[in-house]
Amino acid sequence: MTTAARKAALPAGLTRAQLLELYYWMRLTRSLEEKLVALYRQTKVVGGLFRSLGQEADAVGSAFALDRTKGDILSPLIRNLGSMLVQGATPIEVLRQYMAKADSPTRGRELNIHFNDLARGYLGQISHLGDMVTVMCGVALSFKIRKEPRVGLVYIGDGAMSTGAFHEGINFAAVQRLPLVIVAENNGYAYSTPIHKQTAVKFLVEKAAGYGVAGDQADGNDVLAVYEVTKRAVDRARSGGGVTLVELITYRRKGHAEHDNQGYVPKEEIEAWEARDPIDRYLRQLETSGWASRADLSAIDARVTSEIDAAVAQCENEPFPAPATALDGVLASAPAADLEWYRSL
Amino acid sequence: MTTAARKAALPAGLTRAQLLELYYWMRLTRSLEEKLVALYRQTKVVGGLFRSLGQEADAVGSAFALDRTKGDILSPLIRNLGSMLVQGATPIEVLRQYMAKADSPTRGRELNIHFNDLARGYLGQISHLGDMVTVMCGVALSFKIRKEPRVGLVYIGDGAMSTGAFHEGINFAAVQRLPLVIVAENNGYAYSTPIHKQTAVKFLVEKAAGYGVAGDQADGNDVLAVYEVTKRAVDRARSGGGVTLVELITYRRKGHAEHDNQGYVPKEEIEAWEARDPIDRYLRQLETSGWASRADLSAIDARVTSEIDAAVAQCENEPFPAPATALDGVLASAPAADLEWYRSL
Amino acid sequence: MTQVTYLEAIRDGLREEMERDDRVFMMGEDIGNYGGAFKVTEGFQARFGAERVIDTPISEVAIVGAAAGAAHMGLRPVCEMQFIDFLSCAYSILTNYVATARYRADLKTPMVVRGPCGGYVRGGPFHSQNPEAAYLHTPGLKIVAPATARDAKGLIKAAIRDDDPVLYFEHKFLYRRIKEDLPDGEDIVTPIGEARLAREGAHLTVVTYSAMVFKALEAAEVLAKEGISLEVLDLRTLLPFDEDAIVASVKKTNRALIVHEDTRTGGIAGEITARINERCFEWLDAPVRRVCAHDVPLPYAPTLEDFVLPQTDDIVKAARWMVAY
Amino acid sequence: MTQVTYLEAIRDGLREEMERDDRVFMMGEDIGNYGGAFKVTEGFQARFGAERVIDTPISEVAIVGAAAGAAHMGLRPVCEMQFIDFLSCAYSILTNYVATARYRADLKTPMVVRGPCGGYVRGGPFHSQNPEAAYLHTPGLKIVAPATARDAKGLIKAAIRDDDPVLYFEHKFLYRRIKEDLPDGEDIVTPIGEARLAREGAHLTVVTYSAMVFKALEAAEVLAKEGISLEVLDLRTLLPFDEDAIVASVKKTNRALIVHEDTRTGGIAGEITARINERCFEWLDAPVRRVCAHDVPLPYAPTLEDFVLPQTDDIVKAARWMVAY
Ligand SMILES: Cc1ncc(C[n+]2csc(CCOP(=O)(O)OP(=O)(O)O)c2C)c(N)n1
Ligand SMILES: Cc1ncc(C[n+]2csc(CCOP(=O)(O)OP(=O)(O)O)c2C)c(N)n1
Ligand SMILES: [Mg+2]
Ligand SMILES: [Mg+2]
Repeated sequence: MTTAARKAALPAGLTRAQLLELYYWMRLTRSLEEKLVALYRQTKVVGGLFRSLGQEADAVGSAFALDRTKGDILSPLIRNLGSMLVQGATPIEVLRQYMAKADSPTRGRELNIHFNDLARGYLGQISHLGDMVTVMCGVALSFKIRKEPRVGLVYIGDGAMSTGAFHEGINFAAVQRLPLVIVAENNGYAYSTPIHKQTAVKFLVEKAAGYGVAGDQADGNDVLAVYEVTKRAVDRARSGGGVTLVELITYRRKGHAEHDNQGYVPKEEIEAWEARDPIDRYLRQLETSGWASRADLSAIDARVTSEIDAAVAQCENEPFPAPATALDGVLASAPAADLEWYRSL
Repeated sequence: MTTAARKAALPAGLTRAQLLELYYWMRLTRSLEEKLVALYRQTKVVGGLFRSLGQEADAVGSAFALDRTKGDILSPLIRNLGSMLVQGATPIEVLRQYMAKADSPTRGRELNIHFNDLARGYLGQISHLGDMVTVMCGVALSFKIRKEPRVGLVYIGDGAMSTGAFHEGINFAAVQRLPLVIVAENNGYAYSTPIHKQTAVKFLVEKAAGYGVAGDQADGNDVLAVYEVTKRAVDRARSGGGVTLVELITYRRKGHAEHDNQGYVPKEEIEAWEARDPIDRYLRQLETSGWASRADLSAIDARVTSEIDAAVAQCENEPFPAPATALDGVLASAPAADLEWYRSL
Repeated sequence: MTQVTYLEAIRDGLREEMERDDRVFMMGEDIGNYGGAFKVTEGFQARFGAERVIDTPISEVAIVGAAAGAAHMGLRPVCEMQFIDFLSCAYSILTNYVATARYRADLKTPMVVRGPCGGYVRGGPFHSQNPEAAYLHTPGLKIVAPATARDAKGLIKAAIRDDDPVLYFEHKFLYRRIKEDLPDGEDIVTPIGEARLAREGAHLTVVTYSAMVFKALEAAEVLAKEGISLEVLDLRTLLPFDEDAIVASVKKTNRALIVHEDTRTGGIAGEITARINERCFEWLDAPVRRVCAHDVPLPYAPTLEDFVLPQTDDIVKAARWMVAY
Repeated sequence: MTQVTYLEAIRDGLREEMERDDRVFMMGEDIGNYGGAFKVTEGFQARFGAERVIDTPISEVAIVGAAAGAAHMGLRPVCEMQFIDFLSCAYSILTNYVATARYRADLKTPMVVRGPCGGYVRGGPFHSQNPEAAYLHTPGLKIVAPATARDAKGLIKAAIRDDDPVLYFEHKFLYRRIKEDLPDGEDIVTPIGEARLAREGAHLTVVTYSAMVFKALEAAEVLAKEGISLEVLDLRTLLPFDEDAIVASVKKTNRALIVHEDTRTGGIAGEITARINERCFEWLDAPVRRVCAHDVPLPYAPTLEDFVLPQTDDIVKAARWMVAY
């Protein structure tokens, strides 16, 4: 035990192991993305690369509020890698996806974290923003119809809230009183567009009332606050209280994707948010509250590094998918599409 | 002057002539629709027939708040016949539309009140609900870009507010601070669907805050209240104050269309609203306040009847459009589409 | 045997599947208490409860999206579009999310989207559409369009049992005009992907579907008196359509006329022509031709609508020309 | 003469029209300060102001709808879709409202919707689409798809000046890969509706457009060495396409191969085949054939994408087969 002479009481109803787990998931998220940056620079990532730097608490803390033993399901966005890891996606799966490997969860068909495992509890997004809110309505509707005590959670960005699909989805969920939590990530930007060009309200949570759903808000860079606010919403959903729109205030510290140099953002703004880095902050909190020792945390860091290194080593030289596998599985019932006539010439 | 010994002060900044005009438009709306019902029963109306019975104050009072000398433009819905009449659409145009006459404003191409005259100030709807909110954003945007002191007004039903298009439109208008008034008509139903199956809020005006726009509400069966609430919104828009969502509480006393027998509505509900009939009520108000005499009103009734009768007489036996006119004007630049090859055989 | 209309056949098919499989449920605007704009689901909410017959807000994207999510979880949703013209509102989620779900992510998405299509009822440009061409182009979807009461029933049942997303286009002109005797108690299931030979003939193959089947049969009657024998193929499934049946027929008659109610340019007839041309080139004694709607939005006035849409006489004329070629 | 890329040509065309006509303005996501995801409108907001270069919320329906409304009022909006794949979100308002506005209501709706289409860039299923087939079917729209820098400029200028709504599909693979010398100061306007003879030849007509033009030209080079002479027709406009140019070429070469990057079933090749068959039946010495993408959503992995999309070698093989037929 380090400097903190006395341990503060454990927060948010979490055990010490869970507190360390939160740290682990955030660290894993960040380190995995950093590794992906390195691979991207080596042109080993096939497409674009998207970062959640500074938003790890938001993704991890909210996902952690779900109950994996009950079969809760979430639908992540591009900056919610952390939430998928919490639900059981593994680093090697993510690496394989980005590198378009034959053995990636989508067999090289879809990119980055667009992949699913309903058994583990995540339903990957498609690019078209907003749609997943409606799809998660259906997932939550199945819980309601079958009277299962399960909860759905879907993320939505400040930008994506401008889509018609978001509106139709949240309204549908509200009317049906579905067990759904909608996590609105206010990270200041949608690509280059600042939030005031996206909506005329200051806070996204102001939209809750117009749908007749509960609204709540938290500091998205405080993983325990994120956990608590989401947990309240999850509990409400599970107990039949319907939808909650949870706003998490955070900040996108990198560009929209790696290619975006963020020229449209004042340097000081980024620096100010760097000072509020969710991992640094949680690390200090753990130490000063006496919930974890430096050694505990270093052990986690080491574990993360070795897990990622092992995953990279394992998959780096794996092959791309065999070309003709591209034809399988468009329909359940039909055989694979025929080769075009000229291919056989 | 009848029983009202003393005249009440004229309301809402309106002149006596304007008060009578409001009565005229409401009466014209109702009588024209009643005539259409008769024609419908004689199978002279080609397609369906939609009534605004009980909602005449809503359509007329709101449209009357626009300034026709300034070039304000509104976009009506199916129950806003009154608003189009106020803007200058004529009974014969409406009759021709319903009867699909060659000389109808759309030359028999579109039905009922789906027609336009931007010069007079109305842009007809298409069937797809919600879309007109976005189109009216563009109209209002043109006012803003050209710095014209003009205002746009668009109607939206309690049902249509569930569409993605509504959301994208109102949000776009809010962010751009467009000179746009959005009139939400809460008439209790969307086809057979009661409002509580459409939204989890009690009042539509509750949605304003979530878009960061002004919200206001009035009794939609009180034409003066409708006028005043809309006028405030129009003035706000014209003076650069941006969007207002105005909710008018009213009631659809007929089925969705003539074929709908309203089996899903308790009789007492309809009766209760019958007692609040906007025309009867306004008529009483005019008389008891001494703003109009029974004779004034009877004269208006007579004028309405004769105008409608004349219009019917004039257009009833007009021809349908000539078949081959169906080919003109799909594109501006292209000639009329060719006849199909087999037609010339 | 019971005489049923096309509409009743759809209703019976839906009801039987709801009874057979409790994973089947419905969503749509006004489908509950009201029974739908055309009363297809009349009585369903009373019979199956409000959780299996769900009245939705006016939100086509949410209806389709929620159906997909529920389908992933093992349910079998059937969505009603009040008019198929409003399916366009869900175009993006249908083509991007639903159609690709299996391919990109191994997600099971058994769901049906059905609704009234078609003209000849003075519905104007937004209550008369035939949207098949917009979806024909989407790998991962199936499309069916029944013409007969038997197939209306058989295809809705097949669509619900199918493991892929199926668009089911029911023609509103046929709803109450087509009546057929159907055997009681038979589990009528029309295989998706198989055309039906609606009339055997020798001189010309007419490839068609939905309401146009009856116009083609009328034309065949007229032409029979002139000694011209039409073979009428009712596709029933538009995606994937029964190429083999078309090819077999065209190789027999050596002539093909494609008839659809949809507009010409970009309609499904183009694709069918291409397939015939690819596989029957040596057999063709005349160019493949089309009878379709003119390339305009469908106008409202009877004179205009009748002019724009294909009529029996158009088929007769076209067929005479082709046989004389 | 200045050497410009395809992307710069678009930018120059846009800029020139903005300068020429103050009714022209732009809306789109991130097109202002950022200059658009591909930087097509870089510098425009600084040059023309935030009222003529409007950053919008992520609302494709609102963008298209607002453009229509502004166009009715006499402005000339140009909308950018960040990727053309998101045009699908506006499918309903485009096909139902915009395309029909003139026909049903005499409304002038001069507007352009442009955005990056196409694959070969490892963009996966939602950043690589070729959506032309979905709109080909819509009377009232025009569609253009330039292949060269000259036409990229000439068609954006023509599209902006056109009195009808025009969809302008720019191929992202070509953005920085195609460079051309364009004369300074010339007002380059490519007429909408006219194809371009990209290469004259005798044995086979290849009808194509956009990025596939270059693959066809590569194939023509390969085949020239074998004594096979391809005529390559670059459609440039897809709706209404230049049927006369196709017919003239096919009547000369007696063979037609249609090449497009879009998937096969329901693609524009079907329509072109039908037109050729209708007008050149007697001239054809071989069936019209197609080289297109396989009927699957476009996958991400290089091996898969390369397999699914048409390659030069596919055209070479197909052409050999056709000429030998
Ligand atoms: C319907 C749609 N339009 C446009 C895009 C292109 N696009 C991808 S991400 C993005 C910005 C998203 O911003 P936000 O929702 O705030 O999420 P963040 O990136 O900040 O996490 C845009 C415009 C899209 N994916 N979908
Ligand atoms: C996008 C869309 N979906 C469905 C319909 C079919 N429809 C026409 S009117 C209507 C009900 C509209 O209700 P509301 O908006 O409350 O207007 P009201 O009829 O009460 O005036 C429906 C569902 C439509 N026109 N557009
Ligand atoms: Mg954001
Ligand atoms: Mg209503």
